[in-house]
Parts: sequence; C-alpha cells; structure tokens
Amino acid sequence: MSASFKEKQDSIIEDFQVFDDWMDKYEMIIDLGKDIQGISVEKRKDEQLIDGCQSRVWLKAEINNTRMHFSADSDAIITKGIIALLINVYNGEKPETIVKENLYFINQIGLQEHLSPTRANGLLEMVKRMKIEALKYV
Amino acid sequence: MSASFKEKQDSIIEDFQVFDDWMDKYEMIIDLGKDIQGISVEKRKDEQLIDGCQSRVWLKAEINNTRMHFSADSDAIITKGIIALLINVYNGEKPETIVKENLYFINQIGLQEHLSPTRANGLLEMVKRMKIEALKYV
Amino acid sequence: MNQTPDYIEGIRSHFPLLKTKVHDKPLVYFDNAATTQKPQKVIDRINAYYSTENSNIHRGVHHLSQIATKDYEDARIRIKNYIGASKENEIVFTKGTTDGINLIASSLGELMTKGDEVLISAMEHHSNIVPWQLLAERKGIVLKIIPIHQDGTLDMLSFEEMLNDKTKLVSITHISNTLGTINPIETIIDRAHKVGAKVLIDGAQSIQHGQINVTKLNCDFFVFSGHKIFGPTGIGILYGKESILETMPPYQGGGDMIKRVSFEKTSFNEIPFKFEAGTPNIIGGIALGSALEFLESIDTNQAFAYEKELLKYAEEALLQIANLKIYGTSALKTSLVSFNVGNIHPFDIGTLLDKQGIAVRTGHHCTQPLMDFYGIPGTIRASFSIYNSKEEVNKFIHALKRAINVLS
Amino acid sequence: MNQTPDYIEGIRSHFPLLKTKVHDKPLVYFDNAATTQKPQKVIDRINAYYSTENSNIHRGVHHLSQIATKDYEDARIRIKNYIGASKENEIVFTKGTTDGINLIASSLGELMTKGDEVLISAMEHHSNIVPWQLLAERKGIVLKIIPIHQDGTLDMLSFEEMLNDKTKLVSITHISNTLGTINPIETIIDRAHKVGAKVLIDGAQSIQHGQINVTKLNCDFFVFSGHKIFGPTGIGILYGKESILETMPPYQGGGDMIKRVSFEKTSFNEIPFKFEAGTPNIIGGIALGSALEFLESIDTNQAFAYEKELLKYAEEALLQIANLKIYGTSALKTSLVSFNVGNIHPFDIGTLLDKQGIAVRTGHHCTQPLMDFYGIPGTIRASFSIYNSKEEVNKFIHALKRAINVLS
Ligand SMILES: Cc1ncc(COP(=O)(O)O)c(C=O)c1O
Ligand SMILES: Cc1ncc(COP(=O)(O)O)c(C=O)c1O
Repeated sequence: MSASFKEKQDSIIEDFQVFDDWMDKYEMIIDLGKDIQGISVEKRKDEQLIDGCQSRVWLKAEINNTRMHFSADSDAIITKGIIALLINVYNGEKPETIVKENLYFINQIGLQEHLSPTRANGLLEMVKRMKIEALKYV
Repeated sequence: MSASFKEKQDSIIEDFQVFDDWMDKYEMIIDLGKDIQGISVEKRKDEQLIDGCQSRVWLKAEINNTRMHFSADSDAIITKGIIALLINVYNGEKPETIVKENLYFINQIGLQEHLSPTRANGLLEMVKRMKIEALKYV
Repeated sequence: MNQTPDYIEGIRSHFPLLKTKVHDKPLVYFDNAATTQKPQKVIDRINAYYSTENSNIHRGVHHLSQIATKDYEDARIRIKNYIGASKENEIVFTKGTTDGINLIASSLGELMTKGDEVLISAMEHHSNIVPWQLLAERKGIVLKIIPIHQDGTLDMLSFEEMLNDKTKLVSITHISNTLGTINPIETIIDRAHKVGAKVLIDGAQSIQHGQINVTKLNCDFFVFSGHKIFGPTGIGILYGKESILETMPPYQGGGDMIKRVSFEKTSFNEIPFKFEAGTPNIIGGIALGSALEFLESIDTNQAFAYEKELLKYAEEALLQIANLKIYGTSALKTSLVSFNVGNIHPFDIGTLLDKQGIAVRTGHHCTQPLMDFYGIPGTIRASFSIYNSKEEVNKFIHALKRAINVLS
Repeated sequence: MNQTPDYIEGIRSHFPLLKTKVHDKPLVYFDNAATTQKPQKVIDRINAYYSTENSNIHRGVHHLSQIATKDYEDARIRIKNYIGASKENEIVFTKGTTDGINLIASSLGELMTKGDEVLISAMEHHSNIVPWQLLAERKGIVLKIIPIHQDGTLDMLSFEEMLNDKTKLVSITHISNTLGTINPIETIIDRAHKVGAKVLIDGAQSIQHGQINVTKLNCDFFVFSGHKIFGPTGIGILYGKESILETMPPYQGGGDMIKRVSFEKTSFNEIPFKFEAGTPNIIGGIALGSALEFLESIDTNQAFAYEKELLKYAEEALLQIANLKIYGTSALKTSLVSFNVGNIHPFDIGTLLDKQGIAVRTGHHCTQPLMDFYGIPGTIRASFSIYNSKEEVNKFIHALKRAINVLS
C-alpha cells in the first residue's frame, strides 16, 4: 500500500475519533462534501449517474499523469460528503492502487451502514464504480 | 330432545368411560363398525359416497314409518366404526330430531379430533350428510 | 395535555421492541406504514407453536397435525370475524398484499379479454400498479388512471367519467401509504357496481388504523398484509366474495389446492383451498390470528382516536417549521405525514433523524408515479401507530429541527 | 448397538418439541418428510428478531431497517454457500417449493410456445405436476411423463427416448417423498443438457438428507422449502443460474422488484429482486439462515449416516411383519419408508399409531398418480430425520404390531 494512500485513510480515522456524537461526525461529512469539486447540474451526464433508490450520484473520472482524479456530485449532501471521503482518499493515486488496495477506513469510522449490499446508493456501489473507472487505465 | 335420543347418547358416553386407554376405546369403535349393516362393494353407489382425503364412506338413508334408517360402509374400519356410532344414535329417530337436535356425545367421548373442519372425511361431514338426508323427509 | 395517556402506555408495554435503543438513544419508531411492531402475545405464540405443536397441516392423521390444522383454521375464522366477512371460505391466506393483488390480477385477469378496462388511481403503491401493467401486456386489457388533485384527494369527477361498461375492475387503495388520504371507497364501490365492475380494495394501510367491515363496504375483494397489523411477515389475507372466488380459475398449482390429480385430468379443491397451493405459512396464519386477538383485547376505539390526535399534533408542530411542505392535505387523513423541507433532500434528513434515534422512512415509498406528479424525488414520512405518543412527536420535532440546522 | 449414539442425543437436545407428549405418550415424530422440527436456535432467532430488530427492509434509512436488511441479505449469502451456488443473485426467496415451481412454470413458461415439451416423472409431488398442467392449458405445451418401474425407480431408457429437441425442461424430484427413491439426477441433467433442455430439481426432500451442491450438479434450477430443513414455514428458495434467471420475465409485480415505475413504462430490478415482489418474509429468510447455521454447527455427515442406518434398521424390522409390503425398494433410497399391511386401510393404522404417540403420515402424500400406479389408496409413511433413534423405531414397530392386532 502506498504511504500516502495509507496516510490519507489514517488521517480520516483520526479526524473522526474527535467526535463522540454522530451528529458531529455527519457535520464533518457534510463539510467535506462542500469542499470537493462538484459537477454542476448542466454538466451532469447520464453515463455518470449512479442511480440509487434514495439519492443519486454523478461521478466523473479522469487520469492526469498516471494519477486518477475524480469529481462527483449528488442531490443529497450527505451522499456527496460520503463520496467526498472516497475522493479524498483516491484522488492522486495510481489506478493500480485503487483497483487493488483495500479501503479499511470505512469500517473504522463506523460508516458500514452505508455499505448496504442491496441497493445502489451505498458506498459499495460508489467504490465499485470508482474501481471500474480506474481499471480502464490499468 | 326425545328420551331415546338422549339415552342413546348417554349410554355411549357411559360405555366409553369404562376405558382409560385410547386403544381400548378404538377397539370398541371398531367392533361397533362390524356390528352395523354395511353396504357391499357391488351395491355402493357414487351418490352415496362421502369422499374424504383419507378414507371413503358410503351412506344410505331410508325412511321407515316416519323413522330414519341409515346404513353405511367405509374402506377404513375405524371410519366405519365412527359412522356406526352416529347410526346407532340416529337410527329409529324422526327426521325432525336428526335435523334439529344436537349430538353432544362426540365431545364427551373425546372424538373431537375427528371433527377436523378442513377435510371431508371428518365426522362433521358425515353428520352434515345425515342431516341433509333427514331433511328430505321433514 | 401532552402526557401520554395510560391506555397508550398500556398498549405500548406489550411491544418489547419499543424499548430498544438506537445509536444510544431511545428509539422513536415512526415507520409504522412500512411495518408495525409485534406484541409479546404474537412472539410468544410463535415460540409456543414451534416448541409444542409444529407440524404440517391438513390431511394429517396424527395429533400434532390435527392441532396445528385446527389452530390455523381457527385463525381463519378469527380473521373472517375481524373484517366482518360472512363465511370463512372467503378468506384466502396469501404471502401479503402484493401476493393478493397478483393473485387477482392473474386469476380474475384470466377472465378478462382485450379491451376490458381496469381502473387504478394515481396514488397507488407499485404493488397495485405493476400487476396490472403486466396483465395489460399479457392480455391487452386497458389500464386507466384516476387522476388526483394537488391536495392528494381523488378526482372523483374524472373517476365517474372513466367508468363505463368496459370497466371490469376498480382496484384502489383505501388509504394512501404516502399521503395518508382516506379515499371515499364507499362511493367508489357503489358507482363501480352500477356499471357492473368489481372493486378490489388495497387495505394494506387501512387495516391497522380502524375497523374494517367488508360486508358493509360491499367490496368484492379486500387485501392486506399481516406484518402491517402487528402480525408476522410472509402472511397476508385476500378476502373475496364467495360467488366471485368460485368463478375464478386457480392461481398456483400444487398440494392442497387439488381435489384429485391424474395425468389425464386434475380437478380442484373448494375455495379457499383452491387458491392455497403448497404448505402454507402455518405459523404466519396462526400468529396473525394472535395479533387480532391482541387487538380485540384492547380498546381500539380509544387508540385509533389517539392516533388521529397525534397526527393533528404533529402536523401543527411541523407547520411551524420554515419552508416545510406537507404532501397530502385531505380533510380525511390517517395518521401519517409526508413532507419535505425546502430543497433539502429527504435522505439527508432521514439520515440525521436516524442518528438521533428517530426512525422515519424517506424516498418514494413505492409510489413513484405519485412522486412524479408532485415533481419530487421523495418525501420524509412519519407514520404513527397505536403505541406512539405526543412525547415521541416532540422528540421527533426537536430532532428534525436539529437536522435542518445542520443541513442548511 | 441399538443404543442411541451420543451425537444423535446431542442433536436431539436442540429440538424442544421432541420432548412433547401426545396422548400421554412420549412423542415419536416420524413425519419429517412433511415438515421438520425446529432447533432452539431458530426459535430464539425469531424471538430476537421481533423483540429487537423488526423492521421493513431495503430502501430504509433508519438503523433497524439497515440491520434487518443486512441480516436478510446475509441469510441469502449463507444459503448460497450452503447449496454451493456461485453468486447470491442466483438465490431467490420464495414461499416454498410449490411457489418456486410455480414461478418457473409461469416465468420460464412465458418463454415456451405451443408444442414445446416438459418432462416430469410418474413419482412427482402434485406441486411438480399441477403447475405444468396449468401451463399446458395456458400455452399448449406438451407434458410428458417419465414412467417408473415397480420398485419405484425411474425408467431411464424411456427417459432417454423421450428427450428430443422439443424438450425445453425436465422437472424432476431429487428424492421421492413417497417412495424415498433417490433419482439419478446427475445423469438426467447431463442427458437433458445434451438436447438443450433445462433441468429443474425439486429438492424438497433431498435438502434435509444430505449436502447439495448445485454447481457440481450443474442443474439449472433447484427449489426447496425452509420448513423441511429445520427452518420456518412460509419461506423457500429457488436457485437459478444467473444467465437463465436474467432472461426470464418477472413473475409477480409490486414493490422491490422494480427499478422505475411510471404509468408509461416500468423497468425491472436486477435478479434476484426482479422475482421478489412485495415485502418478503423477512424473518422467514433470516431464520432459514439460522437453521443452516445450526446444521453447520453439527457433524452432519455422521447424522446423515445414522439416518441411513435407521432406514435399514426399520425396513428389516418391518419386513418381519406378515403381509407387510414396502413401496419403493430402490437400492438408492433416503430415510423414509412407505408401506401397507395386507388389506388394512392406512388411515386405520395411522390412527392407532397416533394413539400410541407415533406420528406418521398416511394417505396419498400428494402423489395421487403414483398411488394409481400401484393401485392403492395410500400408504403409511414413516420418515426419519437427524434427531430420530433406533429406540424410537423400536417403539414404532411395537405400536404398529399392536395396531395390526387390533385391526385384524
Ligand atoms: C417432493 C416434494 N415436492 C414438493 C413439495 C411441496 O413443498 P411445499 O408444500 O413446502 O411447497 C413437497 C412437500 O411435501 C415434496 O415432498
Ligand atoms: C398501500 C399499500 N399497498 C400495498 C403494499 C404492499 O404490501 P406488502 O409489501 O406487504 O405486500 C403496501 C406496503 O407497503 C402499501 O402501503
């Protein structure tokens, strides 16, 4: 695992440890969502859509000098915050890293519930899509 | 309730009280079945058939001088014994009595289980058919 | 005034799950339109069944089988009485509301021909839409949609205009699971019968909020799910008028629904068994009976009245919140409220409510066409039951305000 | 030698119902082919579910809904692993075996056309006969019956002759519920595939008597009921190969099985959800998972081997009885035995066995064509499970002799 990839995850875990209350954690998630580069409504394309049953996510992937760069948006700001977490970890990594390496921070910060396997709006689906995008450049 | 109708039921209840063991009660039921007038295989008619899921009963009803007279047979001898109980109570009664009066002996001797409401081979179905036959002469 | 009445506390004490904590907060369960909690009586019944009488039913000569059969058939009788049907052969056990509607669509549908019309409304649950779309494809019947007004009530004028002698069935929800609207089904049944159409009432929501009497209603079919009336999952009821059920071909084939099978010719059992192929959900039926027994043991009139009070109380508090919009503002409404706040996504609010121990449902509630009508992706829905209290509504409102704060 | 091994006593101790008395006699439960008893683990799981996590699943934002969803989907994975399927989307929850076969008959049946042939055998359960008869009527497909020999084995020569390029499906029971015959399904699957036919295995009986691996078997569909493998009623499994399930149209319409509903156009969800309309039997699925967990916690090899020993032991004892005839004498047999004694009606024997605490099944066992084949109204069937013992067989034989005495 690349140092930076691990560091980024550990730093998220650390950030989350500060808060006891779930509301505070979610405030942080929401703030993260506000910080990332979104995709404005006009620019959203159908093929970018990860359609969930609760909220929708648009995901754009590019490669820049062997490094992946994602941007994303969602109609729900918590969903956008969650994908921001992924983007913060994945952006700047090589496609190989993204395809191969494990995201352990999710379990540690207690977001497993977003890992619901049955519906497409979960983290799992986003991670899957991001890996698929990365795979194109491997 | 006619005296005889009640007496016949009470006497069955008495007879059954002698036995503690179910096997003995059933031996008695079987013997009763052997005693009644059956319907030989050749003489059985389709319209006499009470078709059950477990065993089959043929029931013949006649009126004789304002009094009902039943005969019956079954491919299962316990079933024949059970209808024999009914016949012993009903035979010689007026159709009105059969249509109107209650058979209380069944519950008292513990044969309720044969009263299963869901399938046609139960006592209920036999009683119903006997009442329908009696109704024709009311 | 806001104190929970003793009779509600009394009812509440029967439901063990309500003592659960979620994210370390006492649970406020406002997702009753999705499924209700189960009284201890139902849980105990299941336990006792599996521990002392479990057996396959019908046809069994042995003791356990006879007891289980009797208990299952007794449950049928209890259900018959609870909904005011006249005969127990009018009570068909199904898997749930969805299964019941599919049974009708498939079996009654066999009797329909190209050009026959089926009417549903714009507020139906997917379970009362898709089976008819599938039937339309299979049989060429025409599916027509009764429109609704902005307040979430049926456009009865249009309804009357749509009725004609090609109308074979009106299939309509008694109460909207998204809006809470109580539909004027008495009028609908009456009008439909005048043109010779049959009426299927989707009672999934109404069964838990008041006394149903199918005979007085004079509906031809009434369907509901056990899990929405304090009973288990995997069981439901289809009530159908005897005279109609008898004309309908079987749905599924298998054990129990036959009279006699041979490779040359198979004949079918009487109703309701004709529609009950295979080993049924025996304990499901029995435990649904226990749920009704529980309801019969409490003062439901009082409880249903308090539910209505809760709705008013909650709506009043909600309307104090800026930019909050309630969907479904019919004068005749049951105790659930659907809303959105400004442009905040329902999922965001639902998530933050959950983190504060409040269970509500968000999304389209299986009524996407209704969402399209209002031009929204979904709503937040709080739905109440006989064990909920104003105290819980207070907690909900408080948590909602906090969520809005975080999200704004 | 006849003493019950400790591991059987161990297994037995998990099943509370086996301690029941019937007519004041300790119950001997030999009706396992009809339904099995439930281990405490399953009962406790149901209890815990309703007491602490009951909720409607999928789509829910709140905590309980997420836990219940996860547990339900975890059960699906456990079931997938138990039967050796490769992907969990190949596991469809149904109401039971009958529901599963009807689903295939209806959905795969939509893809068949007039003249297509479906093969079943002369020993099928009504659940694997009537759905095909209904399909034959609806679609004009031809239903062909693989004959059997007097010993209750399939006439494989005839089978091979019947196969041709019009054969679209062979639907056959793995184990006969009346005769105990284990059919050579590996060969059947192989031969059927050679002519391009698909194969549906009715695993209602086989699921409780040995390890199943659908991938090794290479069957296209495999169906079974939860209640016959120590799980609850009202739940069953349809395994189907992903590539085939994906080509099949939906069965029932409703919530959960859709992707997007509008009045103009509805699109369907992915498999397995496409086939799971409406609120599922949530606890049914979860508790079926617990039943498999229980099986994984014991040494099933030993238990299944003892079951086979029981069969031999019982058959040897039965054959000592004058005029007793066993139906189903294949060399390959599972642990159930069907018989008649002289001209005594099975119902008579069943009744008197019951009075002595022995639960067996009598009648046609939902295989009337098979009864017609043997020219009998029914049989007495004793069927064993992993918790039965030779001691119980002794009691059964003793009671049987007494019954015969009384009836002769
Ligand atoms: C071989 C076979 N097939 C099908 C069935 C039907 O199973 P269920 O009644 O659980 O749907 C049974 C159960 O009796 C069976 O033994
Ligand atoms: C109005 C309405 N109809 C039908 C259904 C479907 O019920 P089930 O999922 O129990 O089959 C529901 C439940 O969500 C409902 O609210």
